[in-house]
Amino acid sequence: MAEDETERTRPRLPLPLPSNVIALQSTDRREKLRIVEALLFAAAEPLDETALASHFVPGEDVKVLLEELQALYAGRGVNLVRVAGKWAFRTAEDLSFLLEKQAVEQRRLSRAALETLAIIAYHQPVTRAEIEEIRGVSTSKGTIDVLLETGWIKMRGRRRAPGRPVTYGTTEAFLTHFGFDSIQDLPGVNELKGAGLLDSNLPPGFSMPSPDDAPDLREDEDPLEDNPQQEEPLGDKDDEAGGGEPT
Amino acid sequence: MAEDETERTRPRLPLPLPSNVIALQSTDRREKLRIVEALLFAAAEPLDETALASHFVPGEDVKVLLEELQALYAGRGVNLVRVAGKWAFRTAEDLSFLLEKQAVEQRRLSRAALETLAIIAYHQPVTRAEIEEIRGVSTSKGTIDVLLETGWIKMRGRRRAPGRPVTYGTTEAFLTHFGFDSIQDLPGVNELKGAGLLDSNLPPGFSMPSPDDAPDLREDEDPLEDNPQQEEPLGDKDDEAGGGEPT
Amino acid sequence: MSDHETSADNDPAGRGDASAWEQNVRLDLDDRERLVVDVEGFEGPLDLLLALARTQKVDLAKISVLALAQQYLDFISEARRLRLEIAADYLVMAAWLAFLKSKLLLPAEPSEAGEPTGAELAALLAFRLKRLHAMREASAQLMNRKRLGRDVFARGLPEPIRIVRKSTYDANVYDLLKAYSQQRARTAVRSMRMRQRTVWSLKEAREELERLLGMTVDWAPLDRILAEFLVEPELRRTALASSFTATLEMTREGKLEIRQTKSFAPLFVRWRERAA
Repeated sequence: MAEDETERTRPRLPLPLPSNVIALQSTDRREKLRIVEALLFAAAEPLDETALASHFVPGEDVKVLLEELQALYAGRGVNLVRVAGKWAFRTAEDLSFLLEKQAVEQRRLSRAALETLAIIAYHQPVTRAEIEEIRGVSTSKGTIDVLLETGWIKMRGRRRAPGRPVTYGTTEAFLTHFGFDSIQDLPGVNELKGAGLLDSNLPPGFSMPSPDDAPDLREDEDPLEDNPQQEEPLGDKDDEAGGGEPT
Repeated sequence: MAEDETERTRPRLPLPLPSNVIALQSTDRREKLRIVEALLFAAAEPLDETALASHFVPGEDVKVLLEELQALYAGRGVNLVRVAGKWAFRTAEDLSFLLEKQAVEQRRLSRAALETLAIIAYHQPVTRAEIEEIRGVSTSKGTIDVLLETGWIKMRGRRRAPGRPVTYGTTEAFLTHFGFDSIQDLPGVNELKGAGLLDSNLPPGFSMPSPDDAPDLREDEDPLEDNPQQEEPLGDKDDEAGGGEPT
Repeated sequence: MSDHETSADNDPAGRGDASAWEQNVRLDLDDRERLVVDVEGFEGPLDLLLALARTQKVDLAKISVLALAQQYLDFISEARRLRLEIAADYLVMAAWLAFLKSKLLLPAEPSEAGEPTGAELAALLAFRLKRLHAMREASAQLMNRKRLGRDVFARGLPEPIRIVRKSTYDANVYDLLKAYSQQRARTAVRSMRMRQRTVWSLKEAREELERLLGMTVDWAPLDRILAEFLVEPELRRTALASSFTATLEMTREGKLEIRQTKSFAPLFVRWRERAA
């Protein structure tokens, strides 16, 4: 597995240089490489070839030196990379996790997010417009983003309807977090009344759906595109909100 | 000539490792070296072995990895060095001529300040009166302030003696700046000690103290007050200067 | 060696380089005027003594304290002759050296207990000079080190540790269900209001009565006529209330006749035009 990673992250060069290359270099060439190495290391910003060349006699092929140095550092913990036409040492991409420190913040879901989550749970698959219709207020993009971040909801597909809005549903993580064995364990009207959460004199005809999180797409759902990011539905709020207006 | 210099600056290891060592390493070992390399390269400050070890499973011999990496970089434009008991990459000493442009303008220290710095380094923990006794002249408050500003010295505590004078010592920044692994590496420290010249009091021939920058207070030191500013000892110059007069 | 020269430049006093420094002093001694002027440059009597000791051109370990004391005293008297101001501590040192000199020259008297002998005092002075000299050398060596940010360099572009903020969200079932219940109840109230449209308006009641009464010819109890609307309790009240009002209105218009045998007895209505 480690093998795979090293191979995968090895920079552009097709083949690693044989390890005895340095030994074969002339002392002079080695000195030049040392100089380029030290200059790039100490520089406070990426250096271009002109800046590096100023430390050598005119005509020195700095580019070749750079490429040799790059090859030397290929597959190492630090790589020599070109950024914006200049050269700099950078931590190897696959090791970037070393430079990250996780700061976990415990946050509470906003009221709007809780409501939206509950509606998605009971009414899934449900579009944003439908959520807004049920809630009676518009739902900000941020609210759904936060819910997606929790991992408790997911985009399921697209409703086969004008605008092809994304449908949302709950995930397995939702069940796990809230301790439900299945989505059918969400309490119904009578249980909510019994728990004192719903007023007992609700208007007649008040109904709650029986939730269903089966992953199969419904008849009126299409699959999400291969690349949902490109046609990110959350951005075009206006289009979707149109569908959610009271009719 | 360049060859000679490289040899001279090659770190402690008795023999350069054969150039095919990397090729023989297991992928696992190579990954470990990459990690140590990346961490040290990225760090703004020297890292100690504990900090590095925190990225490995317990029991990993980080010191061996460091020594291997040090050998790998010996003779290169960038070397792995030990400073202040920690590890850091530094440009090779012989390449300083290249990097003059990078050199940050450093405040010029007066002769009095330089002498005072040396006395603090070699005689620490040392009081201002003792510094004056060695120099045979009173030391202005400004001199010590300038040194405190460099970050190379600090107030350590108070001597358990009449007047409870502040004791001074060097900092980790001192070791880092002057490239010492520990305060015992001060040039000529053993000779000076042998000649009895590190004794701030007289006469020679008694047991000689060594410079000691260990933060733990000595037997004859008390901690500084919580707010040393309030009882700033540098103000009451007259009291202390008395100790510096020729006897 | 080149490093050495560089550092001498950096060291403003130039004391790091022993030979150059000595040269300076010798120059000073050759020209008394300049030496005296240069007294300003000395950092105290010990510094001056060390400078004078250098002129003996011997190892500090073998220095003649007696000769040094004499040199110092000569220097001070020369300065006085030139009416130069001399700081007090230089004079204190001169007095002490004069005392030392006499102690060294005179045969050792049986001294009081604990009082140091001339030789001991001389050794003390020699020690202090050596120690100061050693510290000067040390400071020069220190400044000649390969120093960070001057000779050797750390990574110019350190890569900082990124703090990856990861939020974990907390919500419990109770909060979730409460939020759902409350918002559903809230919107349910709204939809009940919409249902009020099915409440009979006066106009609707009239139309319904006209239709229903059209099918009867004789007196009929109002609640029987409306029977089909009175099953649903929700509708019963509004149907009765609106129909009653409509009945009164239509009676006033002369279209209907109403009859009631006693209070709270069933209300009978009939179509007036038919009766006529």
